[in-house]
Amino acid sequence: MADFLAIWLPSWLALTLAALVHVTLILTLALTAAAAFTWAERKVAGRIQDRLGPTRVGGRFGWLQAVADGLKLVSKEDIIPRNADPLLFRTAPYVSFCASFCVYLALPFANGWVAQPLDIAVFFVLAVAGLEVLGVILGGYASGSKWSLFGAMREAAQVVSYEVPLALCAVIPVMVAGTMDLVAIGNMQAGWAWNWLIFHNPFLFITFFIYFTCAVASVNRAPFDLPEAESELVAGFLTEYSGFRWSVFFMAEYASMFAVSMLAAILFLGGWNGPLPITVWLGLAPNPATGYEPHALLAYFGNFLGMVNILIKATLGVLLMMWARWTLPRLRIDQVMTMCLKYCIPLAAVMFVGTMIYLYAFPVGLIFRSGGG
Amino acid sequence: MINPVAEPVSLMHYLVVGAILFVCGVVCMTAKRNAIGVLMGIELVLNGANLNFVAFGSPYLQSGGAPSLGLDGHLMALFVIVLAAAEAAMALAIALSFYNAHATVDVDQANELKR
Amino acid sequence: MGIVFHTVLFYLLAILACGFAVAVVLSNNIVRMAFYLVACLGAVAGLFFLAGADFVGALQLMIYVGGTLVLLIFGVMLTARGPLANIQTSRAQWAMVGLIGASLLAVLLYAATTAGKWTHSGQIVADRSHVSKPTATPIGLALLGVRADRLNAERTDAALGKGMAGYLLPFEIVSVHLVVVLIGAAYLARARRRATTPPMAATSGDSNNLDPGD
Amino acid sequence: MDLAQVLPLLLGLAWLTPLASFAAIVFFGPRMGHAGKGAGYVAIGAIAASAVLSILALIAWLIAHPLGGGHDAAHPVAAIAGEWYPLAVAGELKIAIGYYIDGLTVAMFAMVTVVALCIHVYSLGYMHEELHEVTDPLVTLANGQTLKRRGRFHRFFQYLSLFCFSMLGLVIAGNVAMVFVFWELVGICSYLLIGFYIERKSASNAANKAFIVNRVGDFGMIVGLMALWSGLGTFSFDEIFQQVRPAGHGPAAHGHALTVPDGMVRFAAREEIAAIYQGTPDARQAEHAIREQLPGWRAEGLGYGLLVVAGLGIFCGCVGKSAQFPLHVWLPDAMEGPTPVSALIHAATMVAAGVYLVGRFYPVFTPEVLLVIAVVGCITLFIAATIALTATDIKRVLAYSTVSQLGYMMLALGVGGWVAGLFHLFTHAFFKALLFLCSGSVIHATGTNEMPRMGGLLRKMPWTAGTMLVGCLAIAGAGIPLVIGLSGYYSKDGILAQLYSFAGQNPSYAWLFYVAAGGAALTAFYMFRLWFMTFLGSPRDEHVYAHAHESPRVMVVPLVILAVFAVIAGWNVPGTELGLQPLLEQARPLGTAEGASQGLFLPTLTLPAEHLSHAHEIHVPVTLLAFSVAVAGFLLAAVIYWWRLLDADVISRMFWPVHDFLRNKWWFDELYQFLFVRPVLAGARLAAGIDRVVIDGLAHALAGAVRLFSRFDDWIDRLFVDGAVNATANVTYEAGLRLREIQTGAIRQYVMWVAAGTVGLFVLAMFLWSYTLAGP
Repeated sequence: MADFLAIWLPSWLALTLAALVHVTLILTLALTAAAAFTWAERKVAGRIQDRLGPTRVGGRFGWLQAVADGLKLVSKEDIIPRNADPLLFRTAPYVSFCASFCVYLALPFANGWVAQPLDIAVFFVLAVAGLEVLGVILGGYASGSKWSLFGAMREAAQVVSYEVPLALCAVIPVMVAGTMDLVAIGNMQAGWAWNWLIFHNPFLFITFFIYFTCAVASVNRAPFDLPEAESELVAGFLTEYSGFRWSVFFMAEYASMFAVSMLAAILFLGGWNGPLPITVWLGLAPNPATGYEPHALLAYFGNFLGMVNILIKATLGVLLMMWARWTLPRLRIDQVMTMCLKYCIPLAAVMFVGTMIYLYAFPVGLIFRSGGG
Repeated sequence: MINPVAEPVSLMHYLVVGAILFVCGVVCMTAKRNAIGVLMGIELVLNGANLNFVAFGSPYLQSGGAPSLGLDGHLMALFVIVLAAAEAAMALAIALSFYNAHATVDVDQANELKR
Repeated sequence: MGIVFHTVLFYLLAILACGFAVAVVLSNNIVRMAFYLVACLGAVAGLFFLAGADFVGALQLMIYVGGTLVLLIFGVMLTARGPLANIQTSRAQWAMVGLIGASLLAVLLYAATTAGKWTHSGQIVADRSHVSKPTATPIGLALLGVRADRLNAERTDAALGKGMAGYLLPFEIVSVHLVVVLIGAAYLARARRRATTPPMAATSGDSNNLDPGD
Repeated sequence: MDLAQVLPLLLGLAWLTPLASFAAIVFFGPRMGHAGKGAGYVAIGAIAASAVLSILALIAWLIAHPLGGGHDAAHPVAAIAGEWYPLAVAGELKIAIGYYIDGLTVAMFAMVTVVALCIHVYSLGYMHEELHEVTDPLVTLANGQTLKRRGRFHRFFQYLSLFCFSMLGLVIAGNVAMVFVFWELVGICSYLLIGFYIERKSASNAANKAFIVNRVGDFGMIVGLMALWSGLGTFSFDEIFQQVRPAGHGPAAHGHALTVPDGMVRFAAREEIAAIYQGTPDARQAEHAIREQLPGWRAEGLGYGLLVVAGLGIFCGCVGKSAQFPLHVWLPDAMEGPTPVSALIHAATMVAAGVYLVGRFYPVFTPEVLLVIAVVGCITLFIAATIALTATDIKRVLAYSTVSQLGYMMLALGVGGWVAGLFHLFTHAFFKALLFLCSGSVIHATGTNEMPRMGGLLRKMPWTAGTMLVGCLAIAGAGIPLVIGLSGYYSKDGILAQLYSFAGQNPSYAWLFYVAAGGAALTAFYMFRLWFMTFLGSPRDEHVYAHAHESPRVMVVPLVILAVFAVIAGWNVPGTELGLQPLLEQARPLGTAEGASQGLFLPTLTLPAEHLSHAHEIHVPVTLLAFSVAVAGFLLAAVIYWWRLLDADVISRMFWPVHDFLRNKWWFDELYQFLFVRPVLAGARLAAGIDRVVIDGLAHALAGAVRLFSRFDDWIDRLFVDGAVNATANVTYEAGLRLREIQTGAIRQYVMWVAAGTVGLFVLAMFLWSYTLAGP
């Protein structure tokens, strides 16, 4: 896009404009998603608890509930406790949000539709996603309340621990693909559903579930929401927050959920490729068998379909997390750590070795068409 | 008057930033009495050095014909980061241990062996 | 007249990095220091990206900012109680430190500004002709002992053995070192109570069993 | 099926199975069943498997080489020789685990394993008290109590297995080195088993005695081995026999006459050979000349002496192992071991190994050596038989009987009766094992070894008495003359016939025959004396009698089996020539069928061919004579001990010098004590005194001198060396104290100094650089 603009504009201006466009698009998406998920969460919770959930605001299904919530939060009084460290207390939510927002920089939405193509996209995503915890810790400390501090401590322990199995699980598809470039990984899974990496071998199939468990834990969702366990810590690190700052934390959480789900979709579930090669049939994607190259506009439309595809997959992931939240009871903190250290890490390591052996034994792959990059 | 933003950056720029970070780190190590503050100073020093490594290894800052460190710079920086992580874990453990024993983290109090 | 985007970004990040570094030095509150350090290191990671070292940059983010600093803050929060958070240094010491810091800075700046003289061409400037090359694969191969970046038409496999060895051994040493550190840190920072009382008593919460001398 | 492959396999397995059992019991013995009872079953299983394999091997051998064609000397049955595993090759010397299998080997395997199996089963009952804690009444501890110890059931069977392995290895060995190894191994087993009740002083003494006396014999054996090795350059039986009995050599019709090997001739003629080498420039020509000279030298008798030495040396070892005349003293004492051990090792197998080895080495022995063997055997048989007359310990009677019978075998071999000697070995193995086991049964029942305390046990122990009677009849050579008899009848007749034949050829050595015939009478006398004293008459000790009982079935069944063998071992299968004697005839070594030529040193000596003794005019009178002397001995025993027409005590008082002489075993022990033990002990004391006075004195004087010097040295050390060191240390310490002030322990200061130092260094470097290197 920057190159396209550079035809008319000086390069620095073109770059700046392109960056602004990307940022706007991503921000819009993230905020929209957060809003939509707040509503969805309420509806899902209601349905699971045999209630209706929001029904009034904005029609039959309470469509506008999220907007109403937002208005309420923005209009609330901004409170900073006396014991708080004002600077850190103010900064913390933005640190969190920044981190979870930056993840989208490297996440592709379709073939080539990515804000910043990175050779090490997987690595970058994992690194940046891990920064979200910093805001939580700072916020918890700066609140000057022991509930908050406890929450922050738990958050630190939990996230630092769960980053290990999460990264291990993410490395396994990377090993199969032979690249950390998410676009390349996504394109590799084009075609039928059995080209998806989750079906590449039995170890990867198990890995997906470990990944999802660890992802849930690393974004502090129930049943791993120890940092904000209301039955023990009032609201954990969020205790002293209210109004807009609280909503920023909230948006960061939803954005993170969506991001890890999207990463799961790309790494395991075929990314923007549907279960059937429909885009190839419709002539919207290049066909390697016939050497067909679609027109730019057709390819654009194909990419759009792909984006819809990946958003559906990511949304399904988030809904799954909601389902888990309203179904499973919360674990104790020692159970959480046991889960990580005694089950997830060894299992992930076994899957890693298993996949390695599998790749060594079947270099071409049994089901997967082209094993490795 | 040269417009600074119109010129491409050179190696010197990176080295200057590295130098500032390094000196900040040294000052931090020297001035802070808090053990963890000293630790942060060490991190700053390491980062200043790392910046130099990366700058020397950067393909963008290479002049015609001048050999750059290339990948070696990256790898050195990588090892520095990894070892810094190890060092931080160790130093923190020591600090915690010290805190448990003396109820303070003031490094000036850590002079028992002198007596 | 034009603006080099690269340069603009560089200045932005450089000012951030230096500013936060100075803030670390000047701040007295240990937690704020940690926060400034995070920002500073993040900016340095940005500088790494800018210099084409994206893998190192990501590593910086992941390990330094994500790991080490969380650890650091952990330590801060475990030890920061009341007066400990602000331990003051005397003015005389500050003066001494400032003097030495200034002279060191002068020396280093002198070295940095004369960096161009170190080479025969006399000038080291940015060369925009280079295209961004992926670095993750060469780094991985180098850690396994193969210097892919030095393989070219003239120096083929035969040269692999001499003079262009990779970093396999340092890599292994570092990994073993990490394990040792992990165990050592866990041992050093373990709870003291366990050393003198059986684990059951320590976790049962029955304080009568605990040795008051602990 | 190729016999040359099947037999090594079968016999090798039979040989190694007991080793496996031994290893298993060593490691798991105490945990096998209750108190190690399972160890017995393991050992029995192993030896039973061995027996089955050995009998299979015997059958295979008989199928391949049927008996009955008469002895065909023109087409002798070749032995199967080979190697399983070469252990080491050093130059010419090759040491290997090899085998040498002929009819004798196969028969020995079958005999040893069958007898051993019977004795194993018997031991299961005999040793049962070792299953629990044992109180040994014969051992008194320092605190006056009797010894209590844990049972050693498994250990007993472990040793038995090791012994079976060693004995079978000795039999199957393919070379002399291997024979020697297993020779020592059976010695070790014997030592271990004699000393089984190690806490008893007598048992440990007996074990030591057996071991040391055997060493004397083994010394001679090593001399013989060295002579053989230096002369022949090989240890393998096969190669030795080929060199000593080359085909087509000698005046005899079938060739294979005894020949002094080239190596021995060369050794004796080394001066002549050196002269030839000096006189002839070309080595090949010299060698050729030597080759031409060899027959001449041989005819001169060069090297014959070495052959005699070799033969005597080997026989020396056999004297020790088979308890022959000068070295016979250990065997009676060896009765300290458990009775099954006496039966297996000290009657049936190990002591017979000496005879076996003489038989195996028969082709190597010159007539002179054979005469020595005969004389030694004769002396032994007479001495032992006389001592047995007065012994009252039931086992000692049997032990002297064993020595005496071994003397018979040696005597037979010495006068050319190869088949007769070895035949007696086999029959003796069966009936002597039987006799020992019966005596064990009696001891088991009465708890005493002393015959004067027994008597009248026939009613209490009918099976034991019956089987023992069979054994006595067999050893006495009972039978219907010229018609049929027990096994001993055949073997002893063979020996006496050969002796008669020999005496006819060499009148000056006729006394050998008379002594042997007299020995037959003595044998009958002391055996029936034993039987009558034990089983007939009235009980002499009511207490013992009251407690006596028949042994359990597990002990009686082996007795019956062995009794059957004692009866039939001498018979051929009716209507055929399938029997032990034809088998041995077939196994006869090459070149020994024709009798021996005149020896070099004893030119008048003639060893008649053995088949001559089968002639009617020799056979019939000898048989009748043997029978009559045996009956005479029996009658005398019956008169004294059964019908009690004469009082034994009166007789012994009447001939008290003789009685005392025999009672004290010809004073042999005292003689050896005086001749060897005392001087050795005195020498040892003398050496100890010299050690104490002279050497220790020297050492003490030296030590004193060193101490003086070191005191001086110490003074120097203190004054100068320590002074210097202390001064250095003080200076260092002072310097350290000063320098310590710099080490404030404040890390921030250190950092500051490092930074300042860096700046200083940089400035210095810039200064130097700009004014020296980069200067104009």
